[in-house]
Amino acid sequence: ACSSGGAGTSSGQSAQASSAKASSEGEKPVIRLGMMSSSDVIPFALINRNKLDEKYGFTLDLQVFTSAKDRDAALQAGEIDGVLTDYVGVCMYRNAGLDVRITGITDGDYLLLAGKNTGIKNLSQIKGKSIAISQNTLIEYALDRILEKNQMQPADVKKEVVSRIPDRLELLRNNKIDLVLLPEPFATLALDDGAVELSSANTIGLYPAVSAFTGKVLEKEGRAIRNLYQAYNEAVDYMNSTDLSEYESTVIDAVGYPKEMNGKIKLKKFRRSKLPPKEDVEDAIQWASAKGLCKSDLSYDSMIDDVAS
Amino acid sequence: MKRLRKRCRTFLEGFLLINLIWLTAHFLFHITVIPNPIDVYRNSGTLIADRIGIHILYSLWRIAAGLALSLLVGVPVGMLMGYSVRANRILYPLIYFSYPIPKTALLPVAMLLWGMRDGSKIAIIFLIIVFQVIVSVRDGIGQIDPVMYLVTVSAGATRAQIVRHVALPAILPELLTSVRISLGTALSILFFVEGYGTKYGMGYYILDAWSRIDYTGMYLGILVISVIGFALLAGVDLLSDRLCVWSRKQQE
Amino acid sequence: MKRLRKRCRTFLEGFLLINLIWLTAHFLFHITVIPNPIDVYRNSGTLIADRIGIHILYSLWRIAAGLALSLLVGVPVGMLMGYSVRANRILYPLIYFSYPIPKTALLPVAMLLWGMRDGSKIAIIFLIIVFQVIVSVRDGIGQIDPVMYLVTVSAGATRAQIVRHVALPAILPELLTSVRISLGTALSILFFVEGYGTKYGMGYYILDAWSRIDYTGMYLGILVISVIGFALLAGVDLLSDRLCVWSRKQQE
Amino acid sequence: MLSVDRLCVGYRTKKANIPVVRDLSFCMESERVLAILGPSGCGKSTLIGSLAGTVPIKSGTMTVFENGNPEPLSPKTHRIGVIPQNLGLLPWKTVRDNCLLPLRLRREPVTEERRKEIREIWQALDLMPLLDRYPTQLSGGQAQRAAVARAFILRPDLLLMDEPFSALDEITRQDARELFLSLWKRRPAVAILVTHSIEEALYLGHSVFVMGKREGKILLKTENPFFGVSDPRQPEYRQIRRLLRGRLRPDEEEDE
Amino acid sequence: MLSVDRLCVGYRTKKANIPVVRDLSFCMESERVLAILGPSGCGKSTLIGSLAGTVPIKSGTMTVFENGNPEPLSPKTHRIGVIPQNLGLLPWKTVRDNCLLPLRLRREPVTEERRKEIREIWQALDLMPLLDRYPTQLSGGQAQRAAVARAFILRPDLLLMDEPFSALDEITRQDARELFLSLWKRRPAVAILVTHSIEEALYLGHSVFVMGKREGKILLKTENPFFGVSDPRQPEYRQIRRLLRGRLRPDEEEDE
Ligand SMILES: Nc1ncnc2c1ncn2[C@@H]1O[C@H](COP(=O)(O)OP(=O)(O)OP(=O)(O)O)[C@@H](O)[C@H]1O
Ligand SMILES: Nc1ncnc2c1ncn2[C@@H]1O[C@H](COP(=O)(O)OP(=O)(O)OP(=O)(O)O)[C@@H](O)[C@H]1O
Ligand SMILES: [Mg+2]
Ligand SMILES: [Mg+2]
Repeated sequence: ACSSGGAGTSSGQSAQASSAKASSEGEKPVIRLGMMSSSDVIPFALINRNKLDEKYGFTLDLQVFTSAKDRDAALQAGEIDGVLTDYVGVCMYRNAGLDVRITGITDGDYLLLAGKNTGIKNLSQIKGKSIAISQNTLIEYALDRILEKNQMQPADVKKEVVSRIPDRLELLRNNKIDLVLLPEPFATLALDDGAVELSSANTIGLYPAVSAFTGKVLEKEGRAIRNLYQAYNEAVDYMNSTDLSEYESTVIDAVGYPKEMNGKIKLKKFRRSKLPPKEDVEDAIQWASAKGLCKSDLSYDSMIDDVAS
Repeated sequence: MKRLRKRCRTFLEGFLLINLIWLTAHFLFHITVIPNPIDVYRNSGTLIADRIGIHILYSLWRIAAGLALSLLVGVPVGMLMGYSVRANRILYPLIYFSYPIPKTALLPVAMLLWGMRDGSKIAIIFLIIVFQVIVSVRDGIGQIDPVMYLVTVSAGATRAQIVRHVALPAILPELLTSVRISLGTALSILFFVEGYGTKYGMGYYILDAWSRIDYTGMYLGILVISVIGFALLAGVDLLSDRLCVWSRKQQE
Repeated sequence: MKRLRKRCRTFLEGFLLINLIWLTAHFLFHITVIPNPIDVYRNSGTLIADRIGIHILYSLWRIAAGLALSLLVGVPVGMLMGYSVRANRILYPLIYFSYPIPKTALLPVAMLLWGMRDGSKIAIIFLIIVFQVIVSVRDGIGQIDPVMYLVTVSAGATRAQIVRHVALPAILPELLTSVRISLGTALSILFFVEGYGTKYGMGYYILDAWSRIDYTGMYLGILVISVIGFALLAGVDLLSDRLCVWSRKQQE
Repeated sequence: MLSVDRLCVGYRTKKANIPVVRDLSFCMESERVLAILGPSGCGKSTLIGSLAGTVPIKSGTMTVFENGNPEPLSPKTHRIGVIPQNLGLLPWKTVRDNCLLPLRLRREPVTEERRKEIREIWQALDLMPLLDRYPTQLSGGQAQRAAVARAFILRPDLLLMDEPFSALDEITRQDARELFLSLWKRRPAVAILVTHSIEEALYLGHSVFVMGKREGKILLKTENPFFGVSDPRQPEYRQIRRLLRGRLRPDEEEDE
Repeated sequence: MLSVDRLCVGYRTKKANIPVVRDLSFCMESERVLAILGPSGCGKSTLIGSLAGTVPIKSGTMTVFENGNPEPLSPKTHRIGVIPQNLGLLPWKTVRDNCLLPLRLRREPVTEERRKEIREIWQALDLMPLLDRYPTQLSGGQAQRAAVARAFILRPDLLLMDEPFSALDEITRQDARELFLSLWKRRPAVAILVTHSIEEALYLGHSVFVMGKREGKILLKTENPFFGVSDPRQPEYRQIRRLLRGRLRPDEEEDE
């Protein structure tokens, strides 16, 4: 269940403690990053595990939230400096007047899965089926794009709003719903349980997950954040070159896999951080503005901040 | 008629007061999460565009069903526990064990057992409220003056008659208090249960606005829920005035 | 001593009963969200590994602080509303308006004002419970027999003395009922407020297990919260037996 | 006929057991009124409660003989009318509903003749203008009259009265006593009257008991030839009265 | 001296206004006991409530003159002892705490001498074995004795008693009356005694009022030379008694 033993380094409290220590030694800036458990988190967790933050002269305080709303509330309240989010999320922040800018990409996939008893084997069979998603999020965005890529309309499936991800998985497992679109680790769990993978965001070339910081922090702590991305890249290199078994417990903890998954986890290659491609972001803006989530005149340039280079 | 007008005035006064506090908070903290109430009202047109009426009806139906079920189950169970030592011996630990279970954690179970639609929503409202009703009915029964039974028992009253003529009226004030509290709770839970399997309901409306970081919409929704809540609570007060005429003097 | 042993037996009986129901449900529905209790118990070693004690202490502290604040604010406000017609005129609409506001929707505001740590957590527990306390105290005051005032007022009692000698003891049974209900509510809210800004607390423990679909851990957490809740509620009962000796006869 | 045999009653509190009545036995023929006198706290109300079925008895029997058939006294089978010492009016019912409650509980039809009788009782007790009031809106005497009316309206087989006239002013009390007599004569029932007034006991009781402070022991049982006699001037009356008064003296009780 | 001037009191319910007392005026010299008689529901308890400060008055004044200085009657400035008709014992306090409550409320130190006096009062009222009981565990008479003790223990300036002896048996009642007399004589105060017994009124009242049913009008005010006289055999006594009894007849009231 909860973070035990060695993984304690990634916990909010211990990071705080170490930041207090750090500030008494030298002036190490603290970066507070809000996130929800998912595979995007792995490199950040590794930064803490491998003490890369010390190496690059900052302290990373990872704050784990159980819901996006809580994370957003904390960002609003200035309790965190940056978030792991996605295109749609940033569009909404901007629309709400929050100066949040994309500073890098993160790696996470979103899998379209069919329940094992539905008999659905490929995308052509999903018309009219029910699908559990969250609304006005990248999940819905990814779904719409997957459908479009496969010559279908968003209205071709029956969208059911289920805000909590574990609930979506449970509905699928118990045949209460035909399809789901799930991030890790839930996708792996569903596949483990016999679900059928139909498509995924990455398959159609969609990488909507990003890391973003508020403008104020970017101004004040630009250096530290640049260092963060250097640490991130080092962590990614470490991941891509090291056998998973060496850091599996960190992964299990960060992503929130059940402990039984030990030894069964597979990771794709992670990408080093960079700015997202312009057309991808603009596509997301267009989708979000059509949904009324933001204004259509939101520009790519205002949404990103090239802090890393 | 006159009483209704008085209530309306109370309502307006409260409304103004709340808005005043809100406005003050807005200017005091000056943060986006507390928007200017005037801006919010300027946007109130969207409520009609969003067909708020349907949302309200859905929520009211869910609350009504959940509350009615809770009363139907909670009052008899509470009475049973209040009167029968044996029933109390069995039910007491059961109630005390299950009361603190976070019902919201049982959401997956509820969804699987009663479906994703109103079934599980009402079930969760019910599960949360019913314990409050049971506890307050049970405690209320313990407060009844024993003389009340002397007259009824000696006249050969059956159990049902004692419940009807003594227990129910005696606990009525407490029961209404409990309904008031439960209503407040139910309105707050809306916000949780309407987060899945529906596109309607005040809870959905607010949640949706929130997740879109549309604070104006969110506050509009909260306002609407406040007004509904006020109306429901004031309704219970009216009912209480009607049903407890005998203690009216004390209520003045 | 004997009473304690009796309570322990009640506890055990209830525990067994609950597990029996759980086991039945497990075999009846056969779904992953209802695991076999025996499997869950077999895993109970993880509780120690997870240092459950710390989680419990965190949660208890938050509940205690929230409840204490609610009583500190709720009892005087409820009394004021119960006694002063003017105060009631002003506060009544305010209370009735803000009671139905889903407090959880105010999370952003709470975080802004009281931070992401215990401040906002306690604030939200407080906001949810305080209204229940106010409503039940206000209603309780209305039920006091007027003769009680005759003796005290004629003896020249000050307001404070009337509160001390008449109002408080008279509403004590209702107040304790309200504490019982509030405790139940607080335990359920834990689950919500401990979803952010902390790695400790029973709510966090359960949520964490839930979000990793670790049902064994989740049910272990729920079990622990049940037991804590039982202990707290039974504690209130003991207190009630102590404080309300005078009505003990009626409670038997 | 009512027979009470070796009745033991007491209260249990958390701290102690308080025995009140021990081994009380007496028996009453039908159509008779028994008046009970006794010092405060001797157990009169407790006895009434036991007969009414609300104070649980520890041992002993209470039996009613009808045409020679014994049947345990029970509110289910017998009509028991009670006027408790603290009246027991339900606060949530008007005077009218309180008075009619026993009839409703027994599901007795209210015939025209019955209705007339009820009206008469209300009129005699001066309750007509108060029928729509709630108990909290009554004066002490008014509440007591309402409780008296309720008991009489039931046409009880067994009438238990615990100081039914104590809060009435002297005139109303006299009227109420006469009303009791006339109603009782119309429909004689076994009646037990707890009172503090020796005169009242002698006016309304066929026999008079004096209960003692210790274990509710009956110190004196006397037949009373002056039942219903309004202004007895015989020396015998004064003699009984003196006897009762003597028995009520607490110091004499000590000698027992 | 206590002076009540043009007092108007009434109750307001949702349905109607119930006027009870209108334009009541009377005045009492210091160290005197006033006994009030009157039919049930005439407004005696209401008057007591007004004097005690809990039933709000509509108009009129209640003034206490001390050494010629008028001061409005108020529980804050005057010691008012009350025995309400329904006793008003707080259920959550033991008999002891109930009795000592007025002293605690006034923050009066309990000196050794005072303690002795309190003990005596308890003893005289036979309350010693009941001090640790709660009101629900008392019999009717025991509760009334506790309420009497509470009022006396305060050493009141103004003593208001609403049928304080009605639930006592005849012997205890006689003792209580004498106790009242002796306590009152030790520390004479203005006292108002509401009673239903003409004998009691004549035994304990320096003057006796008869209140009428209509608007609480005082139908008769009479001085009573038999205050404290235990067995008056003068023909004058019988005359007063007859006079009072006549005034209490409701039919005669109609003529007014
Ligand atoms: N709370 C109340 N609300 C409405 N009316 C009331 C209330 N209390 C008393 N009354 C009415 O006021 C009148 C006077 O009542 P009060 O109690 O003063 O009578 P009383 O003289 O003390 O009579 P008793 O000898 O029966 O005690 C009665 O008619 C009664 O019905
Ligand atoms: N609920 C109770 N719990 C404990 N003791 C009680 C209870 N009720 C009565 N008693 C005690 O039992 C004894 C008998 O009480 P009961 O009421 O029968 O007296 P009573 O003869 O009616 O006196 P009174 O004339 O004063 O009404 C008393 O000593 C009393 O203190
Ligand atoms: Mg009695
Ligand atoms: Mg009176």
